[in-house]
Amino acid sequence: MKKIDWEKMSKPIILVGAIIILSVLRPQSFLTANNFANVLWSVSVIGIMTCGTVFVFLAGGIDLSIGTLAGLSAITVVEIIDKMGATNASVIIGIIAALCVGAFAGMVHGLIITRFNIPAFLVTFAAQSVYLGLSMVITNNRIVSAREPALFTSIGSMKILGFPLPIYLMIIIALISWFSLSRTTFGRDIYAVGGNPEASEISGVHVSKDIVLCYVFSGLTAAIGGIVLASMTQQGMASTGSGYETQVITAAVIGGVSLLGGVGTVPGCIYGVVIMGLINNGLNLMSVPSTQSGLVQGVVIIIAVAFDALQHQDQSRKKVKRISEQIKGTASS
Amino acid sequence: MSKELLLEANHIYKSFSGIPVLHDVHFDVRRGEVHALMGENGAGKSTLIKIITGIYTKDAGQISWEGKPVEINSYQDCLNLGISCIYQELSVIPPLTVAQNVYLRKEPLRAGLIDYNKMNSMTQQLIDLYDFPLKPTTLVEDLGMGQRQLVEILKGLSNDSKLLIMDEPTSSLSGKEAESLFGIICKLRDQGVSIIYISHRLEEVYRLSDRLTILRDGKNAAVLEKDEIIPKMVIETMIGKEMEEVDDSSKELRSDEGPVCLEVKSLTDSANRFRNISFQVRHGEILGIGGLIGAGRTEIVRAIYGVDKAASGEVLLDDERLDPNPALSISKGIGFVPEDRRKQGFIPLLSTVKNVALTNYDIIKRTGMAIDENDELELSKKAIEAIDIRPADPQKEVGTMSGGNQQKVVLGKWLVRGLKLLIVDEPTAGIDVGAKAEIYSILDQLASDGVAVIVVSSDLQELLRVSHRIIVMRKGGIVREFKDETVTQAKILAAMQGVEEGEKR
Amino acid sequence: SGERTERTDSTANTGDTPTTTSSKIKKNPYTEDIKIAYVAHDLSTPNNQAWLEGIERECASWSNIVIQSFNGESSAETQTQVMADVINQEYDAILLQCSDGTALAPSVQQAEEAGIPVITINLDAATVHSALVMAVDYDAGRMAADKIADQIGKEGKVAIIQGVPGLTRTDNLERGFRETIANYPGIEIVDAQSAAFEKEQAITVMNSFLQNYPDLKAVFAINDAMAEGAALAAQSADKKGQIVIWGADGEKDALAMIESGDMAGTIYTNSWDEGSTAAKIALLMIGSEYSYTVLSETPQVIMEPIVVTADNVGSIPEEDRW
Amino acid sequence: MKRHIKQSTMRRLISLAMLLALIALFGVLGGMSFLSTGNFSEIFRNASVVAIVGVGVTYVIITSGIDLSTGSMMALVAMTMANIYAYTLLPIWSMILIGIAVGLVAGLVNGIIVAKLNVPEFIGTLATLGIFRALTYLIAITDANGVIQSQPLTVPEYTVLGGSIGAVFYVTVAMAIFVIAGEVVLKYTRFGTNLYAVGANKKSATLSGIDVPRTRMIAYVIVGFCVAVGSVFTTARLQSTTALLGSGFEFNPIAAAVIGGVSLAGGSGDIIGTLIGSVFMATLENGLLKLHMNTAFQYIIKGIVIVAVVIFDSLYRKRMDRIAKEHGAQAEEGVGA
Ligand SMILES: Nc1ncnc2c1ncn2[C@@H]1O[C@H](COP(=O)(O)OP(=O)(O)OP(=O)(O)O)[C@@H](O)[C@H]1O
Ligand SMILES: Nc1ncnc2c1ncn2[C@@H]1O[C@H](COP(=O)(O)OP(=O)(O)OP(=O)(O)O)[C@@H](O)[C@H]1O
Ligand SMILES: [Mg+2]
Ligand SMILES: [Mg+2]
Repeated sequence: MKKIDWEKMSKPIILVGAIIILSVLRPQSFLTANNFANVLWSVSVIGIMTCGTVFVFLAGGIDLSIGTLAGLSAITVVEIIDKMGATNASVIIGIIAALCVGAFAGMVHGLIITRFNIPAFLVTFAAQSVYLGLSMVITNNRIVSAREPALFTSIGSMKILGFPLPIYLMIIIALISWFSLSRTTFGRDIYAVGGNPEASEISGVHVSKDIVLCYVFSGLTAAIGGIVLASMTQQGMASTGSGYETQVITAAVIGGVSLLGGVGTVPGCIYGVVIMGLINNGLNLMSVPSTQSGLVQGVVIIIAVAFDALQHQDQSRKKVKRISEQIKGTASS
Repeated sequence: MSKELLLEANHIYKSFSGIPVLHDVHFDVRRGEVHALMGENGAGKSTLIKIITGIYTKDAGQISWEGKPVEINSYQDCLNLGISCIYQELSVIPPLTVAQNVYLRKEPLRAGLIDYNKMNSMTQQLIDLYDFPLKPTTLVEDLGMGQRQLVEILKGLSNDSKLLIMDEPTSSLSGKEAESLFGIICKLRDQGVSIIYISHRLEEVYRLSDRLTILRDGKNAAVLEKDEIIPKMVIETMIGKEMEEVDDSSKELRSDEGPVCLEVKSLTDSANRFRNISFQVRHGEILGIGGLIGAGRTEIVRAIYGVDKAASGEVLLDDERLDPNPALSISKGIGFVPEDRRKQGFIPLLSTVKNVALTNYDIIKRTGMAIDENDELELSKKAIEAIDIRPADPQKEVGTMSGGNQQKVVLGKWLVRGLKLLIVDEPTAGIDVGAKAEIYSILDQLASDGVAVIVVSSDLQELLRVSHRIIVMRKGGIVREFKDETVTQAKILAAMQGVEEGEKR
Repeated sequence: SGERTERTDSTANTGDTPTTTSSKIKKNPYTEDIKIAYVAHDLSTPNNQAWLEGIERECASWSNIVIQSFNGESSAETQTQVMADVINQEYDAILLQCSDGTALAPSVQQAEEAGIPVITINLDAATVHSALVMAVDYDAGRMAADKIADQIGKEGKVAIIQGVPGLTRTDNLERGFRETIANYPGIEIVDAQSAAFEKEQAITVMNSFLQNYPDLKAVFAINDAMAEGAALAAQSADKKGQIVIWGADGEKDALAMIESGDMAGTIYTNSWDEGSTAAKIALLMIGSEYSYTVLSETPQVIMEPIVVTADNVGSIPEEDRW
Repeated sequence: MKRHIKQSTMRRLISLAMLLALIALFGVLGGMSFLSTGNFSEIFRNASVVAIVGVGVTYVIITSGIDLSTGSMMALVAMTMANIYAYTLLPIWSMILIGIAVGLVAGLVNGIIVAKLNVPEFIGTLATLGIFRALTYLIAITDANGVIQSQPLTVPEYTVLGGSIGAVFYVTVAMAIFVIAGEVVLKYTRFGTNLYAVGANKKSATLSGIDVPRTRMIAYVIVGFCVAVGSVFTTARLQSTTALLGSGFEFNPIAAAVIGGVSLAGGSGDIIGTLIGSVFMATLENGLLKLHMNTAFQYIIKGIVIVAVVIFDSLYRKRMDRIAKEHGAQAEEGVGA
């Protein structure tokens, strides 16, 4: 008989538990396909960005710039559509330009961090300010709208099989991240770098190069997130994307990613993202006053994470007890 | 000698994630004795010590101190009773100074504030007393492994305890410091202090111990009084098989033969830790590098492998000039086992599979971009088999393995690929006799397969046992080369201390 | 627990006030070099920017006038620090949109005492100062409520999308709305959730409204960005035009959405006008003799809000859409 | 100790030199409006609350933790005091004491969540950021319609704390006291040494007999105390409080500490560094206000200056390290054998 690995089960248990609780509390509105689509849709941008930024976390870094970088990318694409006219060609050029902005910014972060050995926190914190400023300059603090063409607006809202496109984008990016992290040498190197950079270097890992690539990927997904955001809201403005960095870190940490590096998985991140979506959805469906949502959110997060942490301790403790009792049993007999 | 029991541990059980590590272990210590605790890597010695010192909680069993049952829940409880411990994995704090480390939690205070002058001078006194090459105000992060171990020893000694536990205190020490430690141990014993001594260096154990407990697979295997200690029997009880005795007081060295593999030409360090170093290693040859702590051996091999950049000089591999960096070195067939395995050797959170795979991705099968996980697993099984890593579970996180087995993982990952040159720095620090013998025969085997091997070691016996040729370093330069002659430990020691060259301290 | 009455509340001469009360120096604002500070609540929002543009337009013809804008980053603490700096630099007038009328009061008073006239925009500071130019929030809420009631036939479920709770201006809007809706017994306010002024969050909030209240009749969003978000959500749930969605501010995207039938209405204020009005008053104050000391209360200039629906949206000319 | 004092003083001097360079730059660009006494006292005043809270935050960061809840905690403390002020007749000093007690309790809550429940610091304090803010809303003073009101705190005995003696504001005096006391505790008490040990390596700290959870908890409680004091001075300056007080504040002390050389990985840094970081940020922000440029450019320049300064710092430090190592190696030779 195969034994159940309780340590691995704690996350699914919390997830299923949350779904059951919400279904009981709000049977009509929660348990519908439409609502699930909404939950996933509302966290899809966070999900996309988390799946990219998790590379940075795993390598032991942090990226605070993704929020305003997403904003800058959103503005890039809508500005190009605005200036070049609402044609499909300008959408494609805009998207490519936005992706370049994201990747280039990520590369700059990575190079500064590794070349000069500067804390990632500071570099990306400063970059956050730079991108906000750039966005303000480009837009002159105005909203740039892009309500056309359909090719652009459908990115954020087109439905396939009842689910909006951003959900599929999130899934695709999650699969790419999952594959590269768990099955390629690059991914393995990232875990090693985050777990022990010095030993990795000695083991022949190109630590600096890998770290730069992580930031590039993070910047790239920030840009994708920004494009999706722009399409969802059919506009871009300087404050687009602000605050996303905190949500992304929260989702990742709920999903078991350690900010010290080396620990975490993509499925974990998706779990974190979904849990955040469920909490918000639950708060909305139960009409919790907005002033009190922080309280509920905070308490639920602490309980979920602490349960996860204690689960690990508890399980090993219980197992130990069981086995030592067995041992004692055999010893006395 | 008084037979009064100071510490008694009975029926101790402990398991980690379901795997029993200690099983009904009994252990006691008398007042004023040196009690050696022996056993293979992973036998459970360190675990027993951590239970006694309150770091781990036992699953079952009792501990009594001076005849009374006690519950020890933290190291602080233990200090309060009068027990202190020198841990195998060292408990030094890198960003603090030597003095701060030694007096951590017992800093001398003046008007409630730490009196640094007093603390430093107290530390200096201790250092002078034991003649250790340390300064109170150096940051521990600037020290090499050997010096860190000395700091850990000072930290334990400064407690004035009734029972002092030493878990492999000499694993990174060279002869001189180890000797002065032995002096201290004898002095303490004479003062009535009890000592639990754990070491894989057998001659130390035979020399020092009044009594000896052997653990095997987490169970008591034997308790021997001083007059019952017979080396051959001890080893057999420990590892459960026979070992041939080797006489290693002297050795006949080889003369040069075979083509040159590595040539180092006037290598000089940017921070002046070594200067103008030139030597050669031939295919099929094992070159030993000896020297005192801080002689600069580690720095040289790091520079050859390419972890650090040398300021000037050349490194040639098979007559090809290298501008070494680790990735390049690996691809050229160089392997490297670093001195500080915890920090530099492996990724603690990853399993044996992934640690072994890290340096071997070039030889693991792929489908498209995806790593073939079966091939990866096979490779790690090969490594486990090649060097007998225990437990033989390829998925176990290396960070939770016993010290000796961690070292085997670090070495094992090089044994599964073809090498031209293997550099090992303190290869057997913390490794049990059985495994040591295995490692020596692995090195011999590599050499006879034509691999060039460089062994840096502070253990003279080891140096004599494995080397075909020996160079001795002192203060960043090569002072002596032994080849084609009969050397003894005494000769090497003399060279290390600079006596032979007529150099006076 | 009784209100504390014994304690004399006095804003006078405390922490922030320097001991010297400089007498007002009269300048000719159209000939002498003057500099005017615009301290915004959050410059990255469209109406703060529109105010700035209005101010700049008003002064554009005079090269002697320098306009400097400062971003309050939505924080009363930051605005207080900026105010201290602006006062130190002896600006000639300050145009201020308070993040918080009470918290900025000491700074406003300090500026006035230093002879710098302060013209607040949209939210009063809790101390007497030169002038307040405002769009009536409370009344705007009332107007929206009446119009929505009309449009849904005076009965049905209504929900509110709130801004960041605790910001006085938007709370006033909500208060006006709720008080008026209370007059219609057939209308029930079923829910109120914050989307923090963000369009994208409003989509999520609106989705959950649609999920929870399938028979929802109308949504009142406290600003246009959120109303636009709600409209997008309704659109993608195939309920375009079926739910009466209202916003407030009157920015150009919202007007366009009213034209396209996505939104039902908004309360329009001409923010450019509001900015230039404030600038006009500032120039007036700089050139005038009298100081705040003669005032018993702050003079107010009220920008009349215009209720915009599909019927009259065409009457707002392109050049007045900010 | 000599070498290391020298090395660390050298680093200190570098950061100070950069601060002075920044001041000189702004002095040239901004002229007397920047270089006046009044402006400097203003800069210090703006840096003060950040530095006061920074003392606690630095402790927490040294233990390799982080505290993201300081902004909300500040609001909670202020709103508690506002309630006492509005609904009771308790004297001002007891109102402040209760505020401080609330800060201590809030800090303790963080400590328990992080050190006892083993919730990662980042997520634990992010959760309490939401919780403290929600509690603030809960106790916020509202009008009859339930609309949240900002609450004046205008009694002179209280608002005097927002004032100054001469050019030095009281809050700056408080900052000086906190920084000095904080540095002394860090460098000259066992608790301070324990903080470094915990941050450098929790396992080694445990093996050295340090009660790691307790040390971490105390660090968080100290943050609570610092925040409460910061809250008093902030509200005394604003002469009121709102439910939104301190939104976004939490990043300021962290950024100041990191700019001042405190490593987020734990085990290094000190209070003087955080002080320099706070003053640096305040100077930068203040100076940028005087350059008469578009707000957008201020953001860009702010970011670029921060990166430029840390790059310079890093390059210079590398050089100094190498020089020190060379000297060190030569000095060691005498001890070697
Ligand atoms: N924290 C831990 N988690 C899981 N397993 C552990 C842990 N610590 C030790 N073990 C396991 O317990 C066993 C005994 O380890 P221990 O460190 O006591 O051995 P040891 O006798 O000290 O060996 P060595 O001579 O190599 O130091 C090993 O198999 C090891 O893998
Ligand atoms: N990380 C480090 N930072 C600064 N100095 C170091 C460092 N590691 C070693 N040193 C110094 O460099 C010198 C040479 O050390 P090295 O480790 O090469 O000597 P070794 O002969 O290998 O001795 P051992 O390894 O036994 O300590 C010593 O003086 C040591 O203090
Ligand atoms: Mg051990
Ligand atoms: Mg060495």
